[in-house]
Amino acid sequence: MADKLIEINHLKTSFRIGDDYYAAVDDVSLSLNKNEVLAIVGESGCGKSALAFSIMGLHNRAKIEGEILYRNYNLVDVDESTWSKLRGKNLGMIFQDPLTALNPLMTVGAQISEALFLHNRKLSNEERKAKVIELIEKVGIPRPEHVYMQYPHELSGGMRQRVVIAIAIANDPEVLIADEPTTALDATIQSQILDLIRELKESMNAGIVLITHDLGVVAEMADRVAVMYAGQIVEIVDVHRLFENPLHPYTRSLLNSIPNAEKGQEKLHVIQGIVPALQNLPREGCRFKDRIPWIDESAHETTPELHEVAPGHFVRCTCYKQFHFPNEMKEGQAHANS
Amino acid sequence: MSKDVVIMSEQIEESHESPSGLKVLWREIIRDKLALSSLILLIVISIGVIIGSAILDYDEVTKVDLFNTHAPPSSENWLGTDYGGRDVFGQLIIGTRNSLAIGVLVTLMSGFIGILFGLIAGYFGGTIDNIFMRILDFFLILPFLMIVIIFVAIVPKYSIISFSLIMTAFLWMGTARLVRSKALQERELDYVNAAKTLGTSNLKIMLTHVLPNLSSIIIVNMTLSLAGNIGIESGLSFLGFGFPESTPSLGTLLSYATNPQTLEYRWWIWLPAAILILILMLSVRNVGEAFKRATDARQRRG
Amino acid sequence: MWKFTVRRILIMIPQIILLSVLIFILAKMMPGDALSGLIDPNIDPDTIEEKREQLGLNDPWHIQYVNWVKDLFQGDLGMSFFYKMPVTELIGQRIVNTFWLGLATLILVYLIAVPLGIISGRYNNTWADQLITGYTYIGFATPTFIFGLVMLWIFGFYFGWFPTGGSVTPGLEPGTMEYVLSKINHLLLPAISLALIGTVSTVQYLRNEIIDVKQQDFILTARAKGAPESRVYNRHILRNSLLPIAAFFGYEIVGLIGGTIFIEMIFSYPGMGQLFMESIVARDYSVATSLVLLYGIATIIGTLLSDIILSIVDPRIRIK
Amino acid sequence: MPILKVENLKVHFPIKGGIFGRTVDYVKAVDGVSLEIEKGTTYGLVGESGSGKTTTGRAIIGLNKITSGKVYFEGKEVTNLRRSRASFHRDVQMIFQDPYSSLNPKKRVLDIVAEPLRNFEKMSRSEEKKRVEELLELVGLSPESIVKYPHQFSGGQRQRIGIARAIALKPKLIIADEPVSALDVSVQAQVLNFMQEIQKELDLTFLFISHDLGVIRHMCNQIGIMYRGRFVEEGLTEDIFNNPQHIYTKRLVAAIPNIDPSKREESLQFRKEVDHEYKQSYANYFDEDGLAYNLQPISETHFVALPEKG
Repeated sequence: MADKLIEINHLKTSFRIGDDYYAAVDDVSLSLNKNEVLAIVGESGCGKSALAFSIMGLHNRAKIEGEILYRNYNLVDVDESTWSKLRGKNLGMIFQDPLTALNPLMTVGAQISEALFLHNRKLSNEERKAKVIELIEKVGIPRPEHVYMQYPHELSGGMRQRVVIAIAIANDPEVLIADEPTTALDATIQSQILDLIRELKESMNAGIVLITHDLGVVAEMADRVAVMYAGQIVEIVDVHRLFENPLHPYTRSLLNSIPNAEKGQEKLHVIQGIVPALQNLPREGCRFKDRIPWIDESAHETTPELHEVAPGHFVRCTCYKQFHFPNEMKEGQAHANS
Repeated sequence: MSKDVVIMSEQIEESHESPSGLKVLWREIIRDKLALSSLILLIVISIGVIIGSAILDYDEVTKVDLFNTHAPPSSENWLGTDYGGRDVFGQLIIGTRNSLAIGVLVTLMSGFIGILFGLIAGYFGGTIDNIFMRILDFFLILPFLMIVIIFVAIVPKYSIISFSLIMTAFLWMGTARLVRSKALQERELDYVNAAKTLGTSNLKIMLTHVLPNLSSIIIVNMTLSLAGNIGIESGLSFLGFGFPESTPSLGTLLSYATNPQTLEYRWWIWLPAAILILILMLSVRNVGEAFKRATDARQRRG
Repeated sequence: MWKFTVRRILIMIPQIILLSVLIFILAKMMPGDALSGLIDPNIDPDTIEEKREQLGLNDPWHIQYVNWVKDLFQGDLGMSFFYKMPVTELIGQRIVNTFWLGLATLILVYLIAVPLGIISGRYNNTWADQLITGYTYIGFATPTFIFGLVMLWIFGFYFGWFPTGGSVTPGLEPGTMEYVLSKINHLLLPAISLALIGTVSTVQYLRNEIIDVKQQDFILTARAKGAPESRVYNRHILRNSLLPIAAFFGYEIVGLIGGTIFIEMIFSYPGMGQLFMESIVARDYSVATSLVLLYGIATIIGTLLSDIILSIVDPRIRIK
Repeated sequence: MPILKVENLKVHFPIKGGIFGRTVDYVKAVDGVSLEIEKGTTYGLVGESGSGKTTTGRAIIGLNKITSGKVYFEGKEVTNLRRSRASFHRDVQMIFQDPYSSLNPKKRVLDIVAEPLRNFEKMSRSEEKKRVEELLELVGLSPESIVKYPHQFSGGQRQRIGIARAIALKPKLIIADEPVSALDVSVQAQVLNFMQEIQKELDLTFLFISHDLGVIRHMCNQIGIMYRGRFVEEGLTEDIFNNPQHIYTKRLVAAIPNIDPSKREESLQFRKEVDHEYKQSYANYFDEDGLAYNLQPISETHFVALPEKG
């Protein structure tokens, strides 16, 4: 398809722990379209950041299998020199923590300027500086000429994140990967940064992969959502349907866990337990099975797959059909020790 | 930290191992062949010199025999004799014991002062810390070697005790600085705050909460200082300002090498002592470095 | 930045005062005083007492201290009874030698540390790194004086490649080429011995610093910009890890101070360290205490230098 | 009588500076905060980083020195207590934000939970062990946990251990400082549920400190909103959410992401309006130093920081 920017097939990213490799991303297939915000949502340990880093080729000690198709490249095995042409030019990335993502010993201007310099040697120094100042202005930083000369530690967290964004969009990338871009920020700053990303998206014509744990951010930003659990995608669906008609038990539990106005101070209906650690991930059968033991064994598939239950709506494993929250489970006791 | 490392370290935390510092240290030693053999070597040498010096007749070894000076190695004197006709091998055994003993003694004493000083400064912070740090800074600018030498020179009734006290007085700063900076970090952690809100006294928090969490870095620091202190003692004895003349140490044997004749032609007097110091310091450091790796999860092997 | 510097210098002042007080007390505690050296058994004790009075040796200690400090400011460090000459002059003869030794060592330290540290940090866990780490391991465990002795034994006596004592071949005319070459020749072995051991902490520091910077998040940002590996290294990792090394300069001087005493003793190199040992042995305390004061001040200035350089290279300190 | 009453609390930290390192200024972390909490209710303290909400909580329990102002617990003054701190600490406890650093990694769960018991109750070892096991059961952990170390538990479980420690002495008031913000969303929900349960069971009063308005709305009866060390608005939960008056409160409320994707445009519009209003009428809400004015009542339960009229 023409408007598919990136197509990922059976991606498996494994890390070495002790003598064995453990897959943090396990058999993930998805695609990113032009002009779309694809949110990848899940809790810590689900593999969402490992997925983002695999797309950008930023893992240095991981074993990556499968395909990540972009234009006529398979990003899983392009060489370093091709990478340095693609990264920053075609693929941009926004990182989670603006306090550590910038070089403390370089001025803001020099750091943005470097991104331009690396992909366009034709610009003269003056032209490049003008462009940097334009970028600083574009990401909503006041007094760009002044900020150009400043060092990161002189800026607030929100401003630093804008600088990180300016670096990411410096060369108008086609694909922008935002790894928890607002997690480290205060609420009012978070909404400003999200609005900025949204604005930039309109003007840039890029596809955005938004990695987040926050369903509020998903609701505000995403077009399509992939929910990840234990290294796998358990549900992919467009954002409206996700909030209206979530199917996978994990998605449903996740949605229930956000306190909101309608629920008032009612008890939150969630499934107990956590995403298991990498070494302890169940590798066979439905990975969510252990957390919903009141659902009959036969409801699960032996090798769960993503089923297209409606156009564009995929759910892993058949257990969603029989799933219900336990009626009288005493919260806090049943599985706290699992 | 790169993402890979973050993911790895999370996994380490999930593993079911006791966080007891000593056990982790011990496991690292077992795993590290170099450190393990160093440790075994150290134990063998220590036991050897203790037994050896118990068997040797101290007076016999230090007895001046002017008819048998600078003798080359023979079956009688395995490593020959020095300028006073004293048996070098015997001096080597007793000297090693003395050097080791004073190294341990000075390390323990300066470690104790350093821990106390650092813990108080770091835990209370603020004005106390400020005053303590100024004192520490002052000690740090003193030219250590010269000051010690002057003290050794002017102390009346100079003895092993006064020697170790003088060394201790100018060697506690490293430990103090380390403990202080770690204690400053620890006291910001919420478990210390929690203990305070639970009504635990400051003294108890310092000793039962903060100190145990510093134990492994203290052990690392003290092991490495032990190696350093053995070197410092032998250096001072080499210059003639360490052990009193009558008490042989490894440095005393080395000091014979300041005589060019001895250095050039009678290697058996000084070279064994030099090698022994190297072996001792290397072994202690090997053990210390292995401890260090164990406390620094990033460097931990496997 | 200037504020930081001024503050740092102000902190120095009480340190120097305290140091001088300590040294004054030490000097007073030492057996004998300025007159001991001049004592002539024929002089009548009353005359000596008179002389003491005249020299202010019977004044209360604080007045003596103030006088001593006054003399210090006028460059008067007292008399050496052993050499029978002013201490200032005596030290003046030796300080040049120690200065050249220190400078040569410092240059060697950096010449060794920078490439080794970079190789070890950049290619860590390769055989080259293991070799270098092995060297630092041994270097840390080797006392300078033992290494110096062995170097002298092997290269001075056994091979005879280097002179085994002194700072210049006697009889050469100062200012001639031969004189300079002889000076360098005498300097080389002591400086190499001191540098090979002294450099290991810098090697290790640089290695750890590079490994540390390699794992920082902003390195990922640089890679994500599309910077090729070589640029990531040169522009980001190396720059960020070499700057603190530059600042180490002052501490490096401090670290060398102890080492020069041993090295000068072993190589019979006529510098201040050797002078110190000679004066202690000869109980010539006015020389010894003056040297301690000098070395103490050198230490203070060394750390000051480092702190200031650090504040210049690191914008986080520079811009407050 | 309110269980906790805070009057004009100020916590100032000195800033050292200048050439001599003297105190040149103060960070006014908390600058005139007053609040009252009724028994059995939950009072929410909200603000962004640097607002002084955490310092307020820490000052009340005695972890930060109070510069001026008074704190009353059950009518008795407890400001900067030193000698009689013991009895106060029996009744007031704290839950910390970071489940990792708030438990001493070198101690077993038994020693962690028993620490307050050892400080205040003379119990035999077996009584103590029994009590700890009961407490663990109460927070939903198995009694076998007592021999384990903190790192053997997940974040949510650790937070439960922290709660078990806090309720060991059956306190009356618990200061919860961002108790769920370090946790994943679903674990967060698990802990929130559990806190509501023990509140009912033990008739606890909470001072709940958080930056997350969603969580605050879910948990609290009454809310105080802080900005740069001062209250900008205080009221019942309904007052704050249905009728926010101060521009800063409005900004905070507008910043909560709307979880209905179809209302995206509306909420963006709302944010823009609020932002516009913020820029327009900034001077009506903040004084020359950018600080909030004193609180003025606009109803019996609802107070807003506005310039005094007249």
